[in-house]
Amino acid sequence: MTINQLIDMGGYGAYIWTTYAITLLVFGINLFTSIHEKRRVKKMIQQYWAQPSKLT
Amino acid sequence: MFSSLFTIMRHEILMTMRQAFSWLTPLLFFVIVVCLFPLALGPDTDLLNKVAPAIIWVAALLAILMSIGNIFRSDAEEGYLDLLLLSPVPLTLLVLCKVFSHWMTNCLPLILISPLLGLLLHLNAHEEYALIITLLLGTPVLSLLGAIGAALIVGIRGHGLLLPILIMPLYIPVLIFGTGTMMAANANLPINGYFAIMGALILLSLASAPLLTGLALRIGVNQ
Amino acid sequence: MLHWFNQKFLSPKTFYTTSSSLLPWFIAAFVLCFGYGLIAGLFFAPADYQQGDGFRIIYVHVPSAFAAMAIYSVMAVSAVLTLVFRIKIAAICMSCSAQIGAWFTFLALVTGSIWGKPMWGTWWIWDARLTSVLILLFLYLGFIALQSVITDQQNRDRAGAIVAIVGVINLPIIHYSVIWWNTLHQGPTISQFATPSIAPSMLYPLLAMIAAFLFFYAVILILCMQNQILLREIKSQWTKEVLCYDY
Amino acid sequence: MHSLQPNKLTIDNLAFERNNQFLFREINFALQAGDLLQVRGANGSGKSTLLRMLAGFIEPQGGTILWQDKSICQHRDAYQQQLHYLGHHNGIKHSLTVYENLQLHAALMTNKPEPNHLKTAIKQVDLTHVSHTQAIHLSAGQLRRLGLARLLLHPIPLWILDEPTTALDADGQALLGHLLKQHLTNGGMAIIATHQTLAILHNTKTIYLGEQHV
Repeated sequence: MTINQLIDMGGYGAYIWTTYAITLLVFGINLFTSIHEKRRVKKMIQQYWAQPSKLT
Repeated sequence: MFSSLFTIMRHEILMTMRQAFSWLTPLLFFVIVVCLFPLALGPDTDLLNKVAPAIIWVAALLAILMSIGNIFRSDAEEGYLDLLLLSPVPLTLLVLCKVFSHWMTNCLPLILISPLLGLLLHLNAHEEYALIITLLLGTPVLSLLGAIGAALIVGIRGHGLLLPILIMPLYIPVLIFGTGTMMAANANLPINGYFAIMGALILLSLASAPLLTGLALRIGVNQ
Repeated sequence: MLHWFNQKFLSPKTFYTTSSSLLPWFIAAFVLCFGYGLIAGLFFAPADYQQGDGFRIIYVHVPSAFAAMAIYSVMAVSAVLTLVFRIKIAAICMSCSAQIGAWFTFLALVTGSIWGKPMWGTWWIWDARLTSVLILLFLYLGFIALQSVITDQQNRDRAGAIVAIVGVINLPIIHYSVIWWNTLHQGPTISQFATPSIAPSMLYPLLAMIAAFLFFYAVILILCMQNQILLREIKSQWTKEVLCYDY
Repeated sequence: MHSLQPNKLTIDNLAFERNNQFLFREINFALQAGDLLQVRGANGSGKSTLLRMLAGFIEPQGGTILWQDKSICQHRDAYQQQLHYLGHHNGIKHSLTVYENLQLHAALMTNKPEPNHLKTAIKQVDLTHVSHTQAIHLSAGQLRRLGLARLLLHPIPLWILDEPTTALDADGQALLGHLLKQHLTNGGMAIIATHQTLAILHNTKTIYLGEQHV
């Protein structure tokens, strides 16, 4: 079994690899946005507590 | 209680009748959309007869969607919604009242004119019968479901196209059974079973929609 | 009693700390399941006797469609908890789930469509399953659209809850009417999953992938909910303390 | 108008926040039969929000509203039947006539609308000459009077009026004062958001919203 056969997947290679690539892309987008969002929120909270007068 | 419900309903219908545009616009919209299709598809009798159910149903759906979005709008703007919420009459019943008067003034005209449009699209007598019955059974469901969406967006400014996005997916069963019945009529198959299914849809939406609409209205006035 | 339970276990702070400690486990479970499913599905599962290697798309299509449906039911349950018991984190869970659910639904549609090309020779076919998934996407998008235009937090939660409940009541009706519509119109009768008994070597990777998708959902859900909780509780002292220990 | 039952409204530590900022907080007062509460404050200080909260439309984020010593969260429907709310908009349908509007309002209160009763209410607010005119042709002041007429249809203990004096002329304001006095002496209570000081009535309490008056 060669690498080429693996990539070709019996003629369906293009479809299969696109599908898996899109899946990974969607997973990546989800992960990236939530981690990015976390950083943003963290910064916001730091700024909030850095304000001089916080009574509450 | 029932006398006050009756009074409220009478006044609702009175209000709509006084503003002719509010019930004429959906009707005209319906007629014009249906008339656009022969112009787009060509005057082929067989083709028109085949797609007639789809045309009429989609047009009716859009017309109702257009009018139902405003069912609580003026109430909210005039502060009348607050009075509905404060009333000792259960909100569910008041909503039902409003939806019923909306149906009387906005859907019934569509149903009454639909046989005429059916003629334009070469429907035979049996299909016309199926058309009227399915519209009679289907439009209340559309009104009831639409009211939920209208209540949800009542306090939101510039909602424009939000209502169709919210409500259209819920209209799909009615659309499927409405057109399905007419296709069965077209093929001379028995259609009473379909009527029963659409009747079931009415009962289900009657049981759930007014309650949820009331809930949504209580949220809506907060905004 | 319920109130006490709510305070004790479902308070945003407790949820935040508990979920933080659970997060690594979910990530590990996801990596394990996903790794096994991916390798076994792509390379070790035997080719289907009808569809050849093309069937390997099943390992992302089915799990994403399944997860999308499951997430909608999670949303519906959270909606009830939001509306009836006013549990804060249920509302947060609902709006976070909607985003992930919409992504999974989108994924199911795209993979289904790509699968359709070699199998049916066309990118899209109005078969019952794909159509249902498409409508599910509309339901998700409607929910997200509504929530995005409401500014007040509490109203956003409750309005979203109502939409989710209406959606879940209608979903079975929509689903069966679509199936009925499909048979009525005598469309293509090729069912994607008609194989009555699936070989274990094909099935295990599928189950692993389904588990992987659900674990991924859990991971993203926790991350998203933590963000939302921090934003909502920005004024509480604990948000400041919690962030000191965080990564 | 017959006398009303003795009633009691207690507000304890009421707070409202939006987007993590308090619009108001620590609002405390108690009202008994015959009491009038004036809510004063600058634009945007949360007067309308407070009134809508007191009418049960908005849930408080902190504190409690007690009617007859029962929290209105649990007994909202019963409580809301005990109050008249007159907001910025008067709740008047523009395509109905003055008379029809009152008919509708009476129906909403499950009152049997007796023609004479409605006519008396219209006369009291001095709208008899326009009683069969559609509300869309009325002036803002006349609409407000029509809104006031609604309060007279049915004796209800608590009136919540949001800036009732806007758009009213001198006569109208006098009328409002008169109606309020009548309501209070009958054992009613009223909460009013206002910019102006009304003709001083006995048992008037005032709370100020916003920072500048504290």
